[in-house]
Parts: sequence; C-alpha cells; structure tokens
Amino acid sequence: MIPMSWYLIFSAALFAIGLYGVMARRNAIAILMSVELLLNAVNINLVTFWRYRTPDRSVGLAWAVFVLAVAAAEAAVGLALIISVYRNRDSVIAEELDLLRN
Amino acid sequence: MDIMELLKSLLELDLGGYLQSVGTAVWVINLIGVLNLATACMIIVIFLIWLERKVIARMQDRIGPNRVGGKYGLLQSVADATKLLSKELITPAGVDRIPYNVAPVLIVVASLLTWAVIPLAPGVIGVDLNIAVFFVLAISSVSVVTFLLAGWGSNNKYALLGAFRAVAQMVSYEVPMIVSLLVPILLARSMSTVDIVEAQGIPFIVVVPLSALIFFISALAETGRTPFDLLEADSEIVAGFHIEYSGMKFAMFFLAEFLGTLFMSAFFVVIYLSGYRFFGVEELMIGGLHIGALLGFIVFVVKVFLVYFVFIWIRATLPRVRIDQLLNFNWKFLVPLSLVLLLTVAVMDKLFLADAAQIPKAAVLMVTNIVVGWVTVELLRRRDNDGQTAVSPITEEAVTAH
Amino acid sequence: MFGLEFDQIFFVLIAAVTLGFSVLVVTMRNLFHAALALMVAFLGVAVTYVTLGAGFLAMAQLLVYIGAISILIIFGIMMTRRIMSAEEEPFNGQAGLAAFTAVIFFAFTTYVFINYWPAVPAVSPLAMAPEVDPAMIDNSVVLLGQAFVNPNAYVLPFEVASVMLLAALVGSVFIAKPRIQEAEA
Amino acid sequence: MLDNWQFIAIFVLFAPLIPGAAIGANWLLSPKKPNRIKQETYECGVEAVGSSWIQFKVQYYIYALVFVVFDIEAVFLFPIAAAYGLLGAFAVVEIVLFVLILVAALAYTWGDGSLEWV
Repeated sequence: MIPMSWYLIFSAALFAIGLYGVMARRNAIAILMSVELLLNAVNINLVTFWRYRTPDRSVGLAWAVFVLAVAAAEAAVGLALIISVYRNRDSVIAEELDLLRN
Repeated sequence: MDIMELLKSLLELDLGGYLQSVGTAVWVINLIGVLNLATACMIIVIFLIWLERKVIARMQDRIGPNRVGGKYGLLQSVADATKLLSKELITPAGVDRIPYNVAPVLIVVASLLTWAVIPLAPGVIGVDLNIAVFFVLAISSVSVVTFLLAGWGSNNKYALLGAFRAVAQMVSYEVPMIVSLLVPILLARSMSTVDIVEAQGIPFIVVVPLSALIFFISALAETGRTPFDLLEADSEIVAGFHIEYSGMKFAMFFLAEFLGTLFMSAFFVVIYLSGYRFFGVEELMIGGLHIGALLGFIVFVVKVFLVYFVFIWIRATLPRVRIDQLLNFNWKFLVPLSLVLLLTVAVMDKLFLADAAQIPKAAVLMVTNIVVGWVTVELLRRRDNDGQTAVSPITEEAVTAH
Repeated sequence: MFGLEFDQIFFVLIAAVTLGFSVLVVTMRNLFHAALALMVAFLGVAVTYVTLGAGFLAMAQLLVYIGAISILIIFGIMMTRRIMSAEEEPFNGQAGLAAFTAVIFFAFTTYVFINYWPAVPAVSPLAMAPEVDPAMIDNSVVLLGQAFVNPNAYVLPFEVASVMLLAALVGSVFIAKPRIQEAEA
Repeated sequence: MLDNWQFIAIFVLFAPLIPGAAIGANWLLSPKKPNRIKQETYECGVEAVGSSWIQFKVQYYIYALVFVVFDIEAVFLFPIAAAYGLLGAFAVVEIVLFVLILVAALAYTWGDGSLEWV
C-alpha cells in the first residue's frame, strides 16, 4: 500500500523539474518538452485523487483525458510555430526571437 | 501430485488451474505462461519463414528450399539463423550507440508483448485485460518509435530517410486501423478480446465485412507487407532503416516483422473471425473432460494460418505501390471510408436496431456495409470517368504503378 | 528492505527512474537524446498510472505521448537541425535562478502536503487507497465513456475538445506549410 | 486489476532476454575484425558526403499532425464504444457531431492540398 502523499510528492518533483526546464532552457523545443513534463505531473495528481478520493466516479480520469488532448494540441501548434520561425529566422533559440523588441 | 489430474489439465489446456490447485504462487504461474507464450512464438516464426518461402516459391513456379533437412528443406530457416549467428556484428563508425543497440531489442519486445492479450482457446489467454484492444494499439505505436531509434542511431542518410518514410506510413495507416477497430468494439460493447470473441455468435466478418476489409488493408501496411513494403524498398532506399545492421541485430528486425504479421493474422481472427469458436465445438465435453479447449485451440491455429496464407498470397500477387499512392490511398480513401462506416454503424445500431434480434440485426448491418462500400466504389468510378485523378481501388493503383 | 512493502519498493524505483530521466530531459545538450529521455519519463508515468489502477489512461499515455507527441517532437528536432551543436550553451542566463525557484517550489509544496493537506480533516496525507472492488476499477472505463456523452457531465468539454483539435490542426497546418511565394523567392 | 498487469510486467521483464540472448550469442561467436573501410557508412559504393543528420521536409510533420488528431479522437471514442450499450439516443447525436468536426479537420487539410505528397 502506498500513501497518497508519495504520489503527490512524486508529482510535485516532476513539476519542479519541468518548471526548471521551462525557465532555464534556451532552445524552444526543449522548453516545449519541459511543458510536457509539467502536464504529466498534473495528470498524476488528477489520477491520484481519482483513485484515493472518488474511485466510484470518473472525474479525475475524464479530466486527465482532456489534459491529454490539450497537451497534444499544444505540442502540435507549438512545434508548427517553431518550424515556421526556424524557416524565417533560422533560429530556435527563444532569446533570439525578439522581433517585437525596439 | 496426481498424475491423472495433471494429464487432465494438460488436455483441457488448463495447466494454470492445476498449478493453482496444488498451491503454486500466482507469479510463478504467470512466469510459466510467459515462457510458454514467448517460446511458442519463436518456434512458430522459424516455421513460418520456411512456410512463406515455400508457398511463394510454389506460386512463382519454383521449388523453394529443398536441401537442408530433408526433401522439403524443413530446416532451412534454422540453418539461416545459425549462419547469422556466426556473422560479424559490424558497428559502423559514428553511430549513436544507445539508440542503435536498443532498437533491435525493443522492436522484438513490442511485437512479443501484444501476444499477451490474444485468447488462444477458451480460458487460455495470457491476460484478459478489459482494455485489450487499446493495449494492442498502444504497444504497436511504441514499435513506431523503434524505427526512429534505428534510423537515427545508424548515422546514415538512407537509414534516416527510410525511418521517416516508415514512420509516415505507420502513423498514417494507424488511423483507419483504429477507426475500423471501433466498429467491432461498438458491436461487442467491450474492449476485452475475450468478450469480443464471446460476442461473435455470427462472426464480425459477416456482420461488418467492410470494417474487416479496412482493417486487413491497414494491417498489411502496418506490418510493412507487399504491396506496402516501402519500408524496405531495396531499389529505392536500400532496405530502409535497418541498413546498417548486421548479424543477429539485423535478424531481430526480420523476426519482429514475422511476429508482427503472425500477430496481425491472429488479431484478425480474434476480432473478425470469432477466434477459437467454430459451431460450438469449443464447448464440447466428453466424459467430464473439456476436450473443447483443445479443439478450440486447433480451430484457432487453423484460422490463423488461413489468414496468414492470404497475407502470403497477396505478397506473391501484388507489386509495390509508390509512396504518394500509398499515402493518398490512406488519407483520401481509407480514412474517410472508415469514418463513414463508423458513423453509419453507430447510428444504425442505436436508432434502428436497438431492440432487434441477433440475426436480423446482423443481416441489416451486413447490407448496410455492402451498400456503403458499393456507393463509395460507384462514386469513385464516376469521378474517374469525369477525367479527374482520383484514388482508384487498390488493385488498379498497384497495376498503374508498374 | 527498510521496512518497505514490495509495491512501495516498486513505486520508489519507478519514481526514481522517471525523475532521473526527466532531469536528463532538461539538462541534456543533444536534443534528440533529450527526446529519448522524455519517452522513458512518459513510460514511467504510464507505469505509475497502472499502479493507480488507471490502465486505460496508461495505454492512452503510451498511444498519445510516446506514439504521437514524441514523434512530433522528434520530427520537429529533425526539421530545425540544431541538434548536434554540442558547443552551443543549453541554458540561458537565469539557470541558477530557475533552479532556485524549482527547489523552492518543491520544498513549499511538499511542506504543504505533509503539514496542512488536506483541508478535509478526516483524511490524512498518509491515507492509503480505499479498498474497492476490482470490478469497479475495471468498470471505470465504461463510466468514463458514459461521462463523456452524459449531458450532466462532460458533453460540453467533449465537444469543445474536438473543436480545439480542429483549430489546432488547421492552425498548425497553416503555419507549418511552406508558402508558395516563399518557395519561389 | 493489478493482478492482471502482473503478467504484463513479467512479460516486459522477460521479453528482452530473447533478443538479448540471440545478440549476445552472436557477439560471442562472431569474428571481431573491425577496420576503417568496413565501418564506413554505407552509401551505394561512394564515400558518404556530409553529416547524415540532414534536414527533412515538412510533409512528414503534417502527416504526423493529422495522425495526432485522430489518435486523440481514439482515446475519446474507445471508452464510448465500450459503453455504447448503456447510452441513450442523444449520445449518438453527440458522437456524430464529434466525428463530423474531426472530418472537417481532415477536409480542410485535404482541400488545402497538405495531404499531397510533393
């Protein structure tokens, strides 16, 4: 038997790692990958609460599936943007994409 | 330890039940099951390679393997495997070591793992998951990744190009496969393979023939068989993503292909040909002995080999298509058709056939399927006659390619 | 071992592997290797779902994250080509600050979990999973299917999800497609 | 549920042994005589030019995009199909609407010419 808090701490750790990636990486695709880690951490929480609090209903599962859909849409659009930007600016480094500056 | 009980359990294909009754731990039983399943798969594949070469040879008016192991060359594939064992494992310079070495292992693991949810006989199944069909789809989507691993790891333009093509083909044909699989699940009201077999009083190939056809075509493409064997089109991309592999590492890709094809035959049998069922023979009891289990297993094996024979037959008959034809055929013909079919069956099932008895329901669904298929073909013919380039049925497509 | 039960050891193992590979994801210079590490992390999360009894979601994780999103990411990496440039600095100027923030976040959340969670007083954070009929866990997939089309549950998000997918596909195809004038220029 | 997955877990642990043993035996038995020419990347008889990690066209990405959309669709539709016997007539309308919206997505990419192999 595994206490609920183990899952929650595991998910918090995953979220923290993803957070670090989002803030520290320069490459836009690496940032996108870190965002996927964040969404996974959220999903672990949703499923944990489903199993420990409402196993007789499908609340947590349903929202986890919606998060899955959102993650897929986010990755699709994000990568399309990155490819487009790369084609126009020849760079995928987030800091160098400062078209709106000046 | 009662030897009679043991013999009885063996005849009923219920070794697990016997072991449980003498108090063996569940994980030991599971381990024995895994060992049986994996070993059986390997032995059958060795036999299959021989069978395929022999059948193809006959269809092309040749003799095929006839030297090693007697008149029929039965040991030919054993000899081939032994030869491969003594080949040098060349690791080209500049490979990306981890992906390069993981890919051949992972692809075999993925194609073995799907066997866990195939019901081989009544009560004989690795594990009766309630989401078995979904499990199969998930595992086969993992095997797509191995192509990228191999292609990237090889440090070779052709390998990477081949991997990209393979992935484009695999992901494309996964869509009609998923959608056509939804139809039998909808009719059986369950994702468990056992439930699907049990729901087939009338085999689903009779009830929804169009869905079976779409599944079969996408299974051909998923396993990279002719006419969709662009993955290893020797003349174009020199064998594709596994070009830089040699010896047993190469053989693993080969093995996975055969395992995958055999699995697709078995999966087709389970989903559309009512698995181990054959006019109630699987429930036969003789003198308190459930002999039907053994008979059901034989029925299952015979059905699987019949489907596999069709795979070989198609390989011997049809030439390879081009990649643009392959992708157009999928996205502009199979996917729309499977979606239309799914919607039609869903609406018919709920709105008109909710209270219908089994046989009228099956008849109506079959007629619906045939009408949908006929209308599609008719529409395509009209478009072709208008002089536009349209996607023609598969055979014409293949013929024009050459 | 350390007074842990078998499933606890298993959980710790899976959690360690997942976290280890996610650290690799955010630190590796070679983006392709980072994407591979990401796949292992996804796999670890899928196994976590299985230990929680959510087999369907675990398979959905394999199908969507490993089978689709990872492939998208790898395609994206291949198309933007800046992969083998090991000399390039992977981190920006605020890496130290980012690490600090992440650690603070983790420490704070864990502190809250252990001391103040949950708001419902009857449930301790060390609560075990409630004993339920395995059939109920199995049945959760059917419940999920019903909930998606139940007007009192998730019909709206369900339909909105399909509209979102439509928008995402149209948008990303429009963005990613090479413009014709661009090709001519 | 967990007992079911135990079989899969044992399978996952055991299955790598088969290819592992085959490759291991090969490694033990095979000659090991690497040389520079043998280890060169294969390129139809000519020396390999440039890095193999070249850039690829965007067409592959677009196919993967459409695939992702239908993958998500599957995740939604599989539980619904499994629960189909318990659903009312209204559910059919919702499912048809859901699928039609995705068909619109397919139709857009079709009309846009994005599905053409160029």
